[in-house]
Amino acid sequence: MSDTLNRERLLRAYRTMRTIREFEERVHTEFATGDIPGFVHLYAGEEASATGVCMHLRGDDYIASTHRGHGHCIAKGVDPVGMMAEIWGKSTGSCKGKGGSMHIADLSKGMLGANGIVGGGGPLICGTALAAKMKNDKTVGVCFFGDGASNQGTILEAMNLATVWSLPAIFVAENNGYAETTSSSWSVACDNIADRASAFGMPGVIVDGFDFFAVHEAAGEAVRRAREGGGPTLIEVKVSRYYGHFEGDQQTYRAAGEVQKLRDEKDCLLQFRRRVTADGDITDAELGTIDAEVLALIDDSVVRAKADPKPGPDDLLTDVYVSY
Amino acid sequence: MSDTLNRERLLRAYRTMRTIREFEERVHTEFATGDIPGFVHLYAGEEASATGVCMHLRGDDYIASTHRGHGHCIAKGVDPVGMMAEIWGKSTGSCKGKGGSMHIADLSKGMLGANGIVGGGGPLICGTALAAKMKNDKTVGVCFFGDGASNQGTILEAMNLATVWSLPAIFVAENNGYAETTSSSWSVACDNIADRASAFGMPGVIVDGFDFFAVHEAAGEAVRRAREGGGPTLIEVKVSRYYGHFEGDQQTYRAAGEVQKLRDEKDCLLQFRRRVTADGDITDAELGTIDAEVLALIDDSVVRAKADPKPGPDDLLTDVYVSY
Amino acid sequence: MARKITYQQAINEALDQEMARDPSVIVMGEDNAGGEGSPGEMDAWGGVLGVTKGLYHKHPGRVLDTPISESGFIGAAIGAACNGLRPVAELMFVDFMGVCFDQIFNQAAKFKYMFGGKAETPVVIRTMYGAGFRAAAQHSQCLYSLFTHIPGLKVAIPSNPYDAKGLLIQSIRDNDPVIFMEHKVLYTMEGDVPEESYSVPFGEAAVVREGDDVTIVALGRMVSFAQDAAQALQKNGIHCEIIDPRTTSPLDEDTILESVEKTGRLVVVDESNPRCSMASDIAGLVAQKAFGALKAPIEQVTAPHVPPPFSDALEDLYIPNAAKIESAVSKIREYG
Amino acid sequence: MARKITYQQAINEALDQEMARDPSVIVMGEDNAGGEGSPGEMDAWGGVLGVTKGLYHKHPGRVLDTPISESGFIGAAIGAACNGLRPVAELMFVDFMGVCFDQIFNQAAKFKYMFGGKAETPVVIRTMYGAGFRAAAQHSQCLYSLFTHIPGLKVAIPSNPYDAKGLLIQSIRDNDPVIFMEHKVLYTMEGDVPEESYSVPFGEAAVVREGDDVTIVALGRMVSFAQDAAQALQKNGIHCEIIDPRTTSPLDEDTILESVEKTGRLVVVDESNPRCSMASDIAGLVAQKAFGALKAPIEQVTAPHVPPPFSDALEDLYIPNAAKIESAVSKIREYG
Ligand SMILES: Cc1ncc(C[n+]2csc(CCOP(=O)(O)OP(=O)(O)O)c2C)c(N)n1
Ligand SMILES: Cc1ncc(C[n+]2csc(CCOP(=O)(O)OP(=O)(O)O)c2C)c(N)n1
Ligand SMILES: [Mg+2]
Ligand SMILES: [Mg+2]
Repeated sequence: MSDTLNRERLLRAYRTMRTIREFEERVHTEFATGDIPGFVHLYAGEEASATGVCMHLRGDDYIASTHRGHGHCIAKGVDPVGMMAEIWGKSTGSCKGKGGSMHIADLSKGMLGANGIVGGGGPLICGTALAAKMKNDKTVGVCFFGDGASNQGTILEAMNLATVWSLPAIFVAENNGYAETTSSSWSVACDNIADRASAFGMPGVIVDGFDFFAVHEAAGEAVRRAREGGGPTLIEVKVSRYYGHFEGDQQTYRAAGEVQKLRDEKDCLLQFRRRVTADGDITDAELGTIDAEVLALIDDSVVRAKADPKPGPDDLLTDVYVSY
Repeated sequence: MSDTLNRERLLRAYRTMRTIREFEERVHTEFATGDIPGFVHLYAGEEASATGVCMHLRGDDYIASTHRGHGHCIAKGVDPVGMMAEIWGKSTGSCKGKGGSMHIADLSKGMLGANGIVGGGGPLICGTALAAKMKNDKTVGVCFFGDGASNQGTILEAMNLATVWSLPAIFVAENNGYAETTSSSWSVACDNIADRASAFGMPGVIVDGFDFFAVHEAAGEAVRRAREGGGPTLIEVKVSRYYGHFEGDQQTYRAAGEVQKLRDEKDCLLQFRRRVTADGDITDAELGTIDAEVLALIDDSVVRAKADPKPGPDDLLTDVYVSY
Repeated sequence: MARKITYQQAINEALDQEMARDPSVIVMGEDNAGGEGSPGEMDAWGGVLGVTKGLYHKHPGRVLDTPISESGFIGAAIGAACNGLRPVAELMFVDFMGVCFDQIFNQAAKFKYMFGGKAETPVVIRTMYGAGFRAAAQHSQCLYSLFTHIPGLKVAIPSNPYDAKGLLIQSIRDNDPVIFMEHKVLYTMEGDVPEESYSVPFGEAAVVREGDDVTIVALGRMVSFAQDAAQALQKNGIHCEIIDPRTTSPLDEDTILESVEKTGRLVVVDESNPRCSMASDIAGLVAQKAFGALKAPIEQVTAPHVPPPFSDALEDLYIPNAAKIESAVSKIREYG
Repeated sequence: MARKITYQQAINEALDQEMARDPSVIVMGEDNAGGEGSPGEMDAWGGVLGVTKGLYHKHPGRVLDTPISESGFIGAAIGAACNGLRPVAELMFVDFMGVCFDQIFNQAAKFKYMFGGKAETPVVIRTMYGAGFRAAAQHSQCLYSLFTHIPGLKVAIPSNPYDAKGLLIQSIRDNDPVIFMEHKVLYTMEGDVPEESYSVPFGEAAVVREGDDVTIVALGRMVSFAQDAAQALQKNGIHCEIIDPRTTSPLDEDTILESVEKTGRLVVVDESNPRCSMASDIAGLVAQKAFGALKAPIEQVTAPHVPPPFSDALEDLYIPNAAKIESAVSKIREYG
């Protein structure tokens, strides 16, 4: 698990971020056609966060995610084809169509689920980390949560517990400025979410969430410390979402041009491309190839998702219990 | 509401602390006879905290208390005679015998209840403080809670909310070193509970809870700020309890001689007496008179509590709803 | 004067009128105005589905956004109710009750009793429930049986715009804590609603349809399904009486029992999961208190004992519907 | 070999034996050892009433104290169950479920379904319930109906030491999340308990007493009250059959229904508050599925719809007792 960013790893990072972006942009378009049911929260804009963190993770490390979970899933290795089918409610979906966008999970990939409950993942990741510690398997747990969730008791309790039990856990606060319509500058009573780290006896770091390299570096240190038994870290990723809270949101609470400015000036994919091609190690053409491959993958996932069968009546009553 | 400690106020402070002490020592003795039902948590040792804080409060200021609530009740002006009857489960009790030790309340005195749920009072006091703010009546709300409760999500959420809404609320963390058997040095992931204040955007203060004057001063400043619209404060009171977690606790988790040493060297009543008599303003005899009066009051409360009638069958079904 | 407005508009109007009438009424919840601290518009949402939209500007300072900390702000609403306000707090989806239930069931519900009668807690907790939005297991539950189980709480479940307005006004004026359940699928339902203020009393069921053959007790969204079923059954000469309890706590036992005394047959329709549900509660009531009149087994039409599924294909099977009600009625109609 | 030990000892022994058998079993809760970080003895308490006492030293590193943050550590137990452990987490009193219910009912209970079957969450949540300790409204509730309502949870309610051990062992070996309800008054109850390990299967009721006249279904502590009542009624020539469901989810419907088919009469005894309770659940079941056999109304003997009172004078009236069961039985015995 070297975290040196060699060519291969840089290309992988780009592919992951591009896959998330393409996935989300495509869900956005498809949602507008009325074809996708339920509540859908898009991660576009925040790709560097999930990617920069999950690049450090092994398959058997766990992450707990949020209602805005597509990016975390993809970064942790969940199959986008199954995800797309899940979002369409098809039996071929990651969860056989029973979970939907807010509950995509794949425990075989260490992905403990998107979560419809804000803050729900904090305690859970303490649990996977506790198990890791007791099994001494050197795995870690990462809890992604939002600025809104940072005010939820479950997250705060989990941070205390992680330190008290000295768990290999990393808390990644994705501060995208809003919880639904509410500004984090209003709802979070201190200046930075990272300032809460000291209240729970752990290091706190702030990183620019548009900068993959910054996230990657901070996460690398936190993951290393956790693996070595050094306990938890809180990382605040300052970032933004490009779409509404959920699809359908008119976003009148945002400033005019806010998102466009970020897209133009800070976008994580643009920044990444500029930097790696400037370094000369990677060419625009290579990235273009990845773009095309990703596009094909997502196209395919949508075609399949549309064509795949829905679950049948028998599926309604199964999967509640192992035995009953 | 001057908070200058003139003679009259000093005598009042002493009477309050002495009343709490006498009340608790007496409950301890009576419990041992097997006469008192249920779970009883004594406040002896911590008198300076409730007293030092509540001296600043008006009748219409609210406090929210804990399972260890007798001291807060007495300091806020609840009648010890009704309290004793309540602890005995009598119909003359503060709550007609329906609540017991863990639920003594008197809203007419601004006492919103002892609470059987650790951390339960945090949100509630945000509420009374919100009402105060909306009515602009210049009252404040004080939430007493323990070191154990300082790890409970409800308390942490309440502190954030109090700052976000800029409420006239004071959070008094009574750190008596233990939550049941568990050391606060273990369960609280940072050095001092007061260190959590900055995580929730409020000032944090640490005071010696055996020193009435220290508590009084810190609380005075916090209450003044809250009344003036300056928002919440977190005060950590470092203190100890003289008895077990509840009556019956063998306390093998404590160090040998731990309590005796505190009683001998730090006791709030002894310190107070030494200081005010040394200043020459108040005589030992005056304090002795108060001691005797308090003793008589508590004696009387026990005699009455024993003699008073229990609630009758008709009382079982009343007081659930205002109307149903 | 009655006009047709939606269930959602009826709720907004009830809040608006009560806020105008009584300055102690305040509204709070996540994004209940929306936009707090943000650079754009205030009142940006008026709640996640716009139910409280407009109140922020009409009642300055009395619609509060909150951080995401349900224990914190629901508890604050309860504390404020103890100190002279009449807060209406929104728990966005009832599915979130698990992060704040203590404040509701151990604090608000029990104050009066634990304190020997010397407390009043006039708080209203508005919350959205129910399936049909493809919102999956954590955003589609009913859960009113959990609140109904708790002494000290009242629970209102309006099935139409008229009741939504009247029950909410009653909830706000009521001096006990009330859980006010809003079915998200009903928000767009239209119905006659008087403009003037009125209240629907608690513990008085509505007899939605009269009939002699079978009693159907249905809750919330299930009432309209029961009506569809009754309509269809009418064609087969089966006359259903439909009772909408409107509040489950208090429950109007008399109206239910009288109806069963007449029909001798009962179907209870409850969108909840079946175990320890309102369906079983009402079945148990009737099996105890109207047994002598019963001519057939009491049928319960509920969701199955599974979490709400996401896929529309499954969710449509999960939710009770008119066809299932019809077949339950037919079954006991033919019994014995 | 059976010896007499207490319900409390039986629970301790079940934990001990399962920890010895399976290294993935861990125990956690507030003061479950006791003394963490404190200057005195470790294992100072073994839980608030000493139920887990001794396990700390027998199973080093596998009995964890926790901060007071039930969402945090109950959720952690659930997360750990997803990552290969079999945690037994203690929620000290079930009354505290309101600060951590979300982790139980929206997370543990729903993972398997929401994730399309691809998750297992073998967690046990042990918790104390019930009145009788003069512990008042926030420390005396039953609340198992709330868990029974939730699909995805299993709920075990042992009424005696034998079942306490066997059901707890089954709970730990079970691959679904289990709520294990321990009645605090029963801790001192003695009974025959084999030393060797055994499990009591879920969903199999015990027929505690056979009789032809009236079926009594009783839960937890109520089973022994039912036995007292049956004893007394026997003298009047009334022969009661007593059924102890042992688990409410899954519920052994067949044993209950078969008994009622035989007796035609049912009393359900449940210490809970009455609304949407197990009493109503079982009454509703029988009114639907054994209606044809019923000769009399189904009586429910429960606590009243009020919070548990503190004073012994009131609490003794609050709790169902043998006399109330007797009179319910007599009433329906004489019916019709
Ligand atoms: C316990 C709970 N409360 C409220 C909600 C409704 N809700 C869903 S997402 C959301 C905002 C979350 O904000 P944040 O944590 O900043 O994450 P973001 O949406 O910005 O990614 C809210 C209030 C919920 N799902 N769960
Ligand atoms: C939510 C909840 N969890 C656990 C308990 C059990 N309990 C009662 S008091 C207590 C310890 C509280 O410790 P602390 O907050 O330090 O207060 P202290 O007893 O020291 O005054 C515990 C764990 C409870 N009553 N409520
Ligand atoms: Mg956010
Ligand atoms: Mg303490």
